[in-house]
Amino acid sequence: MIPLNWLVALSAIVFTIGVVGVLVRRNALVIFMSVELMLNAANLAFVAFANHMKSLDGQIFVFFVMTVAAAEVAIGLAIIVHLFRLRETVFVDEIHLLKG
Amino acid sequence: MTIALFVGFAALLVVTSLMVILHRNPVTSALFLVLAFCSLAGIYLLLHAEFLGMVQIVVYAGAIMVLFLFVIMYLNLQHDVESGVQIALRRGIGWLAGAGLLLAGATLLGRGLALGPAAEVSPDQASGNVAAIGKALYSRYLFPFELTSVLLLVAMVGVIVIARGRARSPREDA
Amino acid sequence: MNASLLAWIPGLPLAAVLVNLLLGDRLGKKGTAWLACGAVVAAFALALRAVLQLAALPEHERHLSEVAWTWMRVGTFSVDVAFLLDPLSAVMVLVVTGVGSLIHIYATGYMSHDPSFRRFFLYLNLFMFAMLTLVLADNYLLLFVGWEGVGLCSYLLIGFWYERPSAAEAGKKAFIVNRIGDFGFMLGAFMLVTATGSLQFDRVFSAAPHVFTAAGVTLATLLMFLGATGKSAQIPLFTWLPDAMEGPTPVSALIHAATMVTAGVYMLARSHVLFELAPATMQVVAVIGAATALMAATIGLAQNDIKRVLAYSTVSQLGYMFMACGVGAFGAGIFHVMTHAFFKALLFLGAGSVIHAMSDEQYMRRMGGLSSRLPFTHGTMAVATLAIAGVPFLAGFFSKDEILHAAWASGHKGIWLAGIVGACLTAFYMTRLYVLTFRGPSRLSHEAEHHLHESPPSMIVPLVVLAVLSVVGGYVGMPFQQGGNAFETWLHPVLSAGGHAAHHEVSRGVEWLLILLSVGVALLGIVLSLRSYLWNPATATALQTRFAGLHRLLVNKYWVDEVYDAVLVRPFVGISEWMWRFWDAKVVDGLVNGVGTTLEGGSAILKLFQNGYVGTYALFITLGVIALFLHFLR
Amino acid sequence: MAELWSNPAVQSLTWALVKVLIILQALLGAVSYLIYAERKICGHIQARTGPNRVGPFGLLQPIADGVKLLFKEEFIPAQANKVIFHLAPILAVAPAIVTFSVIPMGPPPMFVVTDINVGLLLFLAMSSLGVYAITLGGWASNNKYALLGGLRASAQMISYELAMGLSTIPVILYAGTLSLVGIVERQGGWYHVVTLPWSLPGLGAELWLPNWGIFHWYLVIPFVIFLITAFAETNRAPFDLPEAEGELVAGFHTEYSSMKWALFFLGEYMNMIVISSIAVTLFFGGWHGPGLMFGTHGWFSPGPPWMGLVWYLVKLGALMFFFIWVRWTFPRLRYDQLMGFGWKVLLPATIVNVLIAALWLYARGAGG
Repeated sequence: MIPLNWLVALSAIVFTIGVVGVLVRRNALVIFMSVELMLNAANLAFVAFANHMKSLDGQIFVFFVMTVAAAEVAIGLAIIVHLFRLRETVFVDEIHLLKG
Repeated sequence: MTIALFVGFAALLVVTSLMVILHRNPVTSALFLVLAFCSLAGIYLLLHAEFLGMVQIVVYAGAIMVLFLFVIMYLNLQHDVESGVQIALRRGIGWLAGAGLLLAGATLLGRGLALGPAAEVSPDQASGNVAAIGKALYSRYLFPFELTSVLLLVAMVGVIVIARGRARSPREDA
Repeated sequence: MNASLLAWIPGLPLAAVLVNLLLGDRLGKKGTAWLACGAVVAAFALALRAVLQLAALPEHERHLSEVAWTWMRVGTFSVDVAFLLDPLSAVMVLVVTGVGSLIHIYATGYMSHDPSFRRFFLYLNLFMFAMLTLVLADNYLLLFVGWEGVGLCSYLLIGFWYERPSAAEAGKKAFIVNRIGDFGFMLGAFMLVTATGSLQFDRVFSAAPHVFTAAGVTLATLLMFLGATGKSAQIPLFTWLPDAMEGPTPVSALIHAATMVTAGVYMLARSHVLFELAPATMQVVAVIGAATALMAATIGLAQNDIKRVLAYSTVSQLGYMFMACGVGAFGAGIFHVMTHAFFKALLFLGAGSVIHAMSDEQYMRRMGGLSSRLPFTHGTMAVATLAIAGVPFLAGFFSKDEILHAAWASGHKGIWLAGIVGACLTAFYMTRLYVLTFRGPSRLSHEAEHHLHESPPSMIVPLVVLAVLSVVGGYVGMPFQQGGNAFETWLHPVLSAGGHAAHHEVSRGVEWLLILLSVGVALLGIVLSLRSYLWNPATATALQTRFAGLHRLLVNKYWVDEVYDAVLVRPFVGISEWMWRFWDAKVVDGLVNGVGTTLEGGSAILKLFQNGYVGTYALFITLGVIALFLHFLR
Repeated sequence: MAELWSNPAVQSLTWALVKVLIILQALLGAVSYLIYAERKICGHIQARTGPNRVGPFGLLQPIADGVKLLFKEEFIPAQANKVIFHLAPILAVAPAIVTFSVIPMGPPPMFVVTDINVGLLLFLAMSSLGVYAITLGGWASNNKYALLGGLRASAQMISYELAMGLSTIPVILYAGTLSLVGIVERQGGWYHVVTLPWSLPGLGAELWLPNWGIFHWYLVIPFVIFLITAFAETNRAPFDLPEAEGELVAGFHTEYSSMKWALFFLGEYMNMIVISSIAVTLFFGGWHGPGLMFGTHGWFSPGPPWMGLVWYLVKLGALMFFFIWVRWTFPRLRYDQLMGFGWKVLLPATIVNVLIAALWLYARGAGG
């Protein structure tokens, strides 16, 4: 039996790594991957708690998260490809379209 | 045995995750991410979530990451150039923020996270949880489950529309 | 018994307005004329039918009402769009649609050369709709809708020739002065709602004696009377009416003689239950009416613009009506409204005919000797002059006599005196108008002489009809009838509702005396006028030089406009100027600009964070999460 | 030492290791001779003899090939991504070997390495990982033909994976489990196909068949689709677009040589073995022998456990032969035809089939 604290801590570490990845990298694709890492960290926490509570709800949630992630990745990558066609770059610090 | 395996997978997960964000080459990052997902699948197996473990590999490693690789190759990305004062500053801030987040999380976890005792009741977990998950999905979670199909449809349409770009009128072609 | 179709009476003119708007110029002049006149004539027919239905009912059941729909419902308070036909509104609706039809027909001739023919009839029909809504309304709110509607139409029609600055100014003046009165009326209506919880006439009147204090009802009625002074051009709000002569003559006839200005009188008669609860207000009404009658009559003596004389005469006659209401003789007031509608419309239309013939010349000093050239106009105008002067057996005689009798009978001898003097003056200035226009030597310019022509049949026919009405219209209210005169009897179910209408019996002898006196006074005024202007024109000039100061006073209308300008308008403009330059420009704008500047400054700082880079945003999200964690750790 | 041995965990671990070693060796041998078989069959299809110089009937040819490959010069393109270039061939082999851990080659526990409750999912997961080898190999070579081959491969394999996964679902519905051992066990016994209208003398009128998947009518189309997608997943003709010689030189492994090239080859043939094993497991009753039964009289083949291994190998061999046969008889598809076929024909067909199977099983379950 794996202690719950370990699992949650592992989840937190992986999540933080994802956050740092979003913050320090400038390649949109890598940032996107870091987001996936964060999602998976959350999934890990879900599964850990599901196991801990002997309930399937957590696993179901992970299932939904995976579905959403799949949809999100498809759309996100399409956007990145489109962006690359327009701007010839995937570096987020060369793109500041969010500025009003 | 379980603990040992867990520690091994956990170490692999942390190291590969770190490599994802540290490596300059996006392809390598993606491959490390695949590895991270696989080790995560291993942890899922240890947690008696066999179905999720396999789906993790099929969906994340087999589909999502292939898509990533596909895009990276399509855009023909090479090593990221990461130099200059501004980027260094950003990295510094980013790592600091990450450290702060981890520290705060650790304090939160260490201080007062009431995890409580494990529940006594055990749903049918021994005989593999595929059937149990299926039953839950098609009964209690039927509506969200059906909604995900709509979501996927929308995503599909969205991707096609975005990736196609502006539709050309016949006159432009002529 | 089938429905009386009350809603269609105002509805038909409105429909005509809509059709006119939708079809636009496609109708052509002829189509527009047919549409407009047809709608009003049909409304008259409907009104006639409804009134006949009403008359067929027993005396105390003469009360037709129709609810079109519920307009609004707020808690227990609700207002319906509902129409009411009782003897009082029957008189009004017949006068409005009848005289209105004639004037519409007249206007097709009068306005035939105007480029904005269609717009004119659009406004005219809109006016008919508003006025009919006003008189048929079942509650004060709907009445107010009509009230405002006629005000709006009055504005539109006075300023009909908006290219003329004077017309635009007059339109604005009418609107603003009316608004002041309307404000009073609204406050009065608010008081009614607050006290009685309803605006429906029946409920207000039945509740009023029980819920109102003496002071409360006095204040409410005074406020409503303020509204009436605005609409019916009484002191202090009469100044707009003479200026309103800038509008086309049919408008003057319709709005400023026959219908709209009588709205105040109608409202008073409608609310007589309330006014009878407030004797103080009645005093005020009587005094103001008498004062207006006298004042306007004196101004009328010295005016040289044919329409202006008529305008002041209208103000004066309206004063008589209020005088009647003030002494409690609401029936006499309404009677005068009716007769006045006939002869004053006739006078205006006749004047319009003259003006038309003279190629838009309104100045009486440039007329004279037109009797032979404009025979029909002359004849009808003569009848009208005699009628308004109070010559026996014409319409004006009966109604005016009724009012004077009521004033005497109620014991207001001062009021009666003012009335009798006013009657003399009326006879004098009307005769003056007649003489200057139709008698004596011709003072026409060569140009005008050349173009002089009698008006077309479409204008003459209404004149003749109105002339007949001016002669016979008074007989419904002939005195000495068995059991009171017919008109009073007809109105009795409505006006007796309050219960204690003031009726002081006067002996036959005194009554005869009063009649003889008023006849004598009228004849005196006519003779004096004839002497001064026809038989010995030098007298007039002599009088002018002799009483130069008085003459100046009268020509300048007691400088009322100037006084208003100095006392009210200038200070108001001054305050507004200060409000603009200091309060608005400095304080309000300063506040707004200050907010803007502050925001701009703040934004300039915040803008640094909104640099458009995803990474920055992600960093701030992370910092937010850390802050959240720290909050939980606290 | 004995104490350690008495620990059941150590026991099972040891057994597993032994099995793994045996399977690894067997697989390597099998692949070698599969290549030999391919060359032989190819030769005979093309009316020639194939390799026949090294050893009797050329039986030693695989060994000679292996030695040759080991000693060939290893060439790495200058601009290649070295790490990934080395990694790709390993990735080609590893998933196939992993899948073997769950394939029942005979009755458990002897002939099964491990039986997990999501065995079929593991197979699908591993086959989805197979994409990486080709894609990465193609990309890391820094060669446009290789890259094109890699991109084609990833698109092709993702597309056909869907149809493959969906085509196994009727079997899962039929078996009610994801465990491969469970699926095979479900296929034991007899299956009442039809009652003949006439009675055979002394046998009765009832025709029974072994309870294999393929003998159930609603599993026939899934089997056909599975087979087609199997060709695509293993990049075999007629779906060998990623390495189409005519257009892309050799596709993703253009730049590979020596042992790395051999590893790709090894991976391809191992994948063939794996996918054929899965087909045997899902549709052909795994270790169960064939049989036929009329009424109560019939011929069947229970046999000892090792007979199960034999039956399994026989079925596997037949499928392998089929693979090779197809390769040398069918022309290659055009790329758009390939994608169109996958998305517009196979995918809808499998979905409809899932529906049909589910309804049929539901109706039968409700009836009985």
